[in-house]
Amino acid sequence: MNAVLILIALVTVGTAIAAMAGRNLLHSVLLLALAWTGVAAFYLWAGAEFAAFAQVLVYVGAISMVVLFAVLLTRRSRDEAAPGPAGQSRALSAVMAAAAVAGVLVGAILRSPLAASPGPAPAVTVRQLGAELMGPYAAALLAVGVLLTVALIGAVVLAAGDRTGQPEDNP
Amino acid sequence: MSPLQFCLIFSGVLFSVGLAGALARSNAILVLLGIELMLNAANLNFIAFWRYGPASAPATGVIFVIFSIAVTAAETAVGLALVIAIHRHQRSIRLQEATRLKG
Amino acid sequence: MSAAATTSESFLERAPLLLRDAVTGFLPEPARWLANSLLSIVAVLAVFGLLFAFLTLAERKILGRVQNRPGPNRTGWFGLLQPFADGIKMLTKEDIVPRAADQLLHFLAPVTLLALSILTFAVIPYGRHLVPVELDSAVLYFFAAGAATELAIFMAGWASHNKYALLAAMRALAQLISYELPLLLSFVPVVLATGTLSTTGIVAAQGGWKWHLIPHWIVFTPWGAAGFAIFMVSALAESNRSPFDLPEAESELIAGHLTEYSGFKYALFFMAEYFGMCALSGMAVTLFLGGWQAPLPVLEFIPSYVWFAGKLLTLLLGFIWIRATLPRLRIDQLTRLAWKFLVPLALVNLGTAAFWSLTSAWSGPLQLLRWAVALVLVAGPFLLLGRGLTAGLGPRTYRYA
Amino acid sequence: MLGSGLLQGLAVTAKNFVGSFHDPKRFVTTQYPEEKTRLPEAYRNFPFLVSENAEDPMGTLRCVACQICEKECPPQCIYIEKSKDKKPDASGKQQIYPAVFDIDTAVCMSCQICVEVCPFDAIKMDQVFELAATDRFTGLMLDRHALAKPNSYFHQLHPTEAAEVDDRLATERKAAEEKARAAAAAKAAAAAKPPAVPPPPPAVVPLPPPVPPAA
Amino acid sequence: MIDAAHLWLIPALPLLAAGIGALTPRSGRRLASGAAIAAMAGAFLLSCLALQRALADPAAHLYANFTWFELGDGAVRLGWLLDPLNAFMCVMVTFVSLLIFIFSLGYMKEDANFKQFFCFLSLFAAAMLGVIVANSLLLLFISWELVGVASYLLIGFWFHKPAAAAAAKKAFLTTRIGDLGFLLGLVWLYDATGSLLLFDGGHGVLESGVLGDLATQVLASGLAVPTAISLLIFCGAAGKSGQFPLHVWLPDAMEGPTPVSALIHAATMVAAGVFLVARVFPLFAADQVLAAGPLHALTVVAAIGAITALLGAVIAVAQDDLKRVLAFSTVSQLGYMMLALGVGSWVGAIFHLLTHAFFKALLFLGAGSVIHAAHHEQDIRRLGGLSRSMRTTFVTFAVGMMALAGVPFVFSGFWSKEAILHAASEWDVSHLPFYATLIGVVLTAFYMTRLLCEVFRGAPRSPAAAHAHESPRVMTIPLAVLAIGAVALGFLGTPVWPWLQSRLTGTPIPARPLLEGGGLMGLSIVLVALGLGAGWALYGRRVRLTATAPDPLAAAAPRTWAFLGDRMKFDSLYAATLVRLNAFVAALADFLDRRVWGSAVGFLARFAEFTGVVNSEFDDGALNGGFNAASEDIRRTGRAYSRAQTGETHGYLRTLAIAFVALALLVLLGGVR
Repeated sequence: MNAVLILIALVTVGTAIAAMAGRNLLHSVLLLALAWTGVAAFYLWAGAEFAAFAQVLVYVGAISMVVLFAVLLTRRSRDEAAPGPAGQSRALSAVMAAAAVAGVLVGAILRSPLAASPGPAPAVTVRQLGAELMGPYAAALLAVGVLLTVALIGAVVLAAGDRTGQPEDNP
Repeated sequence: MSPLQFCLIFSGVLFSVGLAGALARSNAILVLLGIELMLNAANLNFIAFWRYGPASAPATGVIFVIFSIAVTAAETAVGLALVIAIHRHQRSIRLQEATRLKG
Repeated sequence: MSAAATTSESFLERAPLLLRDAVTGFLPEPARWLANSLLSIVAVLAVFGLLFAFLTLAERKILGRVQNRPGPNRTGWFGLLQPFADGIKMLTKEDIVPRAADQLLHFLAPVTLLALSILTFAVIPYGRHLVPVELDSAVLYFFAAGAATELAIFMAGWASHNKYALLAAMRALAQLISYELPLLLSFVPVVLATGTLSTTGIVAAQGGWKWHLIPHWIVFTPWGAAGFAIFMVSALAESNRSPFDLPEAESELIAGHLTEYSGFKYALFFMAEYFGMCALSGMAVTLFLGGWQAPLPVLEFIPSYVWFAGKLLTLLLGFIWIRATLPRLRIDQLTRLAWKFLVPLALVNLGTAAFWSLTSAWSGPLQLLRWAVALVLVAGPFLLLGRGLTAGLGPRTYRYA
Repeated sequence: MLGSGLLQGLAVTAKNFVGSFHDPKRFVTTQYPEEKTRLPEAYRNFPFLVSENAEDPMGTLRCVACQICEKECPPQCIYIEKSKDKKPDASGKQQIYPAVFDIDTAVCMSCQICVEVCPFDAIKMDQVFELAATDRFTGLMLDRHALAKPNSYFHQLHPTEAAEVDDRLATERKAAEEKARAAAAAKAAAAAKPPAVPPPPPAVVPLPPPVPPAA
Repeated sequence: MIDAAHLWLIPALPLLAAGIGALTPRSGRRLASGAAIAAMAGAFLLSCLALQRALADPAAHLYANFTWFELGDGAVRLGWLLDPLNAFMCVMVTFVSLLIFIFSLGYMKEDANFKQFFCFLSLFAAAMLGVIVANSLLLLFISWELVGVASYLLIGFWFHKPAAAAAAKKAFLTTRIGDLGFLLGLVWLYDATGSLLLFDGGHGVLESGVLGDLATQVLASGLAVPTAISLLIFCGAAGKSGQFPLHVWLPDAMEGPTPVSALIHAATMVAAGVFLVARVFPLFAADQVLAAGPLHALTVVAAIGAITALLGAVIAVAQDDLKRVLAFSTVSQLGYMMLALGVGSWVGAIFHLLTHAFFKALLFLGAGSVIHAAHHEQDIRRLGGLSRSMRTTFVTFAVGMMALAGVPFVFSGFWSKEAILHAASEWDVSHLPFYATLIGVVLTAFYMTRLLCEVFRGAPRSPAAAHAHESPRVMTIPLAVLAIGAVALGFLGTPVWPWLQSRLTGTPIPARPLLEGGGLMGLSIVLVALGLGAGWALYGRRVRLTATAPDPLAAAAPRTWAFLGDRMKFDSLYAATLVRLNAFVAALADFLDRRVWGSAVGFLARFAEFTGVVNSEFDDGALNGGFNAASEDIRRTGRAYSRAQTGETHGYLRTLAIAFVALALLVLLGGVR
């Protein structure tokens, strides 16, 4: 066991809890970006360099941006006042459900004979990854590409809504 | 406790935190973020097993994580677009109020 | 700064390593690694700190000359001490935090921004033996760190609790997300051609000369030139430089996300912007201009880091030159340029690069054909897309004037 | 073609950059504290008092302390105390003179009304702008010693206007002399007295040829 | 010589043309139409070569399979199949399509979206040919869905007309219901056999080994697995072929341009269902070995076919729209084919399919010619007298009509229908379908006579009809060619010389003397004559009178007709005849009439018109009413379920979490593995 790993885990879980419990939506998003970075740090620690950078690039660079954008666009919501009793009871039940899930998971993990295989992390170069992606996983890669395209178009259509405003001002 | 178990517990706790967030918060964006957190926890498992698990193809875990990240990106994009659409229709993104498919 | 220098190289080439060893050589092995790393950090910060200082001066001088005035010339000889005077001024100014601001984020924003932009310096190979950190996926690291800077700008805009700042933050987000895409797409062909994501590997792949005359730099291929152009345009936008400096469009948004910043925090923003510019230019040099490689074999006696510095400075001067020339774009023109022009162009360029690498075995007259096809593939989409971009744009006619 | 405009623009700026080094005509800046550009003739900011003679400014002020300007001044930045005695003016005539003539430039709004109402051409607009002072109460309050500037200085600032003024004054003076001479002649003829002493020569340099007054 | 491995060229050519059509600008009319016609001609030639190859060895199934992609350990394989059935279908589809394409040159000349039309037509033809040449049910299904898409585009081609857009939607959705069954059937079939290839060297689903295994599997309910799969697949076929109760989309689909109606709703697409059942006929017949089974798939097919045949014919009697009459007649004829399949004579079904394709395409194109000439006037009451102004159209239309009616000996329809009657009469399960076909024969002859008389005889009854003139050569030549086909095709499969039958089955079929089944054939001839005579008697004379009748009749609903007392006497005359003719249907209609309209309409004397009208009301009211009742039940059930469905995401998520915990605890503590 590694002090670094424990530190990463603590920071990640801590920021995640703070993000989920925070009152300020924007702080939550930023804290969550930090949690995502923590996950990336874990990847880095485990030796999955490429995955770590991809995680930062996608989550911190793109997803948090989009989320922030959504936060700004929906800023003028008439809500998020003080949580009423319904909200509190829901929060309580949520925490209980999550605790139950956590308990089950931890129990299952601790009961399972999971001996870590000793030895160093499997070394994987970017070149290897590329070969794998273009070889055995080519179909999946294509599918993901199609999925992303479709999602992009769908998101644009959804977010654009029915545009009845004035036509775009041409330069 | 072996390192693998520690990693898995880490991931399990992270998952539960995400779940708690998704269940407790009423803001649709935060619910979405909770779900993101849960997905991240799942990705963590991929890497943990890749690192410590029985030896398999050398790059499998990483590749799964990459695919998972890509799919998550798509999911977030669509999810947030939905949130914006709901906001446009209802002037609110409280999830309790979005109980109808029609806007 | 890891690779051991062979003694066959010139003294100047080895000078940084010798210097390092002179400083840290007496330490035991583990501590030495740490000391070496710290030394790299110190060196990078010192060099780029000074570069930043004199770059601001150079920018002001050049802008002045372009506008037929001398620029700062009072402080020190030719105004050389001006940056330090500015620094002292910034440090001594009052640090104002608006009462309604998000205090924590207001403080964190410039710090984060600067930290992230400094992070990007870690993987650029400044010379033959001068790479602070060698990573297998260094290019990815670079852009991951660069992508996070957007977050800091947003933090600044939000934390200020000022409508101009917030508008600027949203603009910045839209702009940075838009230009992230062509930026990433434009270097993918390079990765395709060199087969590596490591910066040292990319530079090494560009070594050598054809006929002892033309270097194997990527910019000297049709797709490389196009990719370089796309990269530079996107880099301008990513570093919020004119003509893409909408987030701080002073004519509309006062100073954008910097409106509520003063004193030292403002200086940090300023510094981060220049650091970002330097880092992106350094990456452009690495990816397209052959890194620290000398342009001609006979010029190899000049040490590699000098070449790198020369190329870097050239690009930076180009940045300044462009700032002196072009007016600011409007936000819709900005996004249109990204999505309707640069992104498709970058995608087509990827195809061109694929064609190029598939036909690398062609020789003789086929070589001519290869060039012709590649040039058409580069120029054709450029002209076609450009026509779409400029459609309906002409000299404005006034009806009532 | 797309981009040709950008290249043209870059060429223009490059030309300017290079040109600013070797073509002094392009280079429009003056190094201010050392060099000063000549201000345009029409420029004016604060009033000053015209004296005929640079050697004895207090003795040759045109101002006769009539206090019209003080009364007309909209922000009331002029303060005048009439002298109790009379002193000969530039033409030797006995006149009342301003014992105190203060203008508070912190208050003055540069409206030039004082100049327009002055029947004696005694107050004119100055071009000084380096008025920075460390004390705003005394530093910006100009007394008559600070305000008095010789007519030659006025000529430097506004040559056209100064020439007109001198012309006019000379004509008036000549008319007055002739009138005086005629009166003297009449008196002489009547009283057969010796004629009066001739008037002293004007203190100013010979006048430039009269310029037709601007419409 | 063309082989199975080259068969992909046949659908590829029209697909290429569609691609060219899609990429040409709107002004590229010549390019798009030229490419489409050239591609179709090429496909036709290839089909002829394929037919030649197939006939060289009629009993063989030539196929070429290939791997599409690998998924884990398994691979998804597709393939092409060449046998006489495919080859005949290919030739028919390409030939009819070619003629329809040429006809469209004239018909769609003035349309702004001319090139799109040809693009869609080519796409449709490509998909249809894909259905035919596929050796994999998966590939067949893909093409099948493409056919659906193309037909959606074509029916809704004049999408600016709300009716057309609605019809396209209706067609798409209705067939989709059937396709769902089809898909389920495929999934089940794949689960049961591990393959979707039709022929695969002993592993294909149509080969005896696999079918034998399949037939031994019986569900708990006593239903055999092949029966269930077949019925699910039949859902798809019924949807595409407009079988009861999914026939509702077909008449509405007439909102599309007439060449589309001819191509899709007469010759090809609706035949796809029949083709599908014929293609997988061994699968449908697999449960026949299980004598004890509660239900045989083919019995259902026969029953549905019989109902459809009768229903279509009855409704067609009362229609006033030129194309709608033909549409219901198509429904009826498809019912015949299904019936033939159900009674085991898939050869007869295919024979009728081929002849029907020719004469129904002929009829539709003839109708198109009329409509084109009469400025898009489709109401037969407002037409009339066109036999003089449109000579060629009249003659060819008459040929088609007689072929459809089954006029003996000369026309193809007679021979193919006779084959079906023969098969139905010999079916040992029940004789009801046979009777249904007999009634259908009379009705078919009757309404076709009515149609012909109304449209072509007498004097023009509207300015549009009066100014009609013969269509251009580009439209009449396809008519003539099809007319020749409508006559000649019948002789390929007469009982005396059953060439087609023996080629299709691959085994020589002994010729029967013409008079062997003399009784049946005589009955058929008598019935046709009866129908023709009745039609002539009613409409041959009506012509003159309707010429003087005021045209508002056309727009009037049946209820208003009741108040037109001056026409009572004439109408009651033929109404009485018609009632006697359709005694059974009339009784049913009378009952429905009382229920629906009440006594005010009950005293109407014009029962014949009325019968037809109520029949169509029956279609709308009774059937749809039944559906409504069923859907009300479903809705009630759904409402009960929907109590749990609050729409609150949190609730769902929480339930999910709790369920997960419960399941995990079950696994952990209970030791369930």
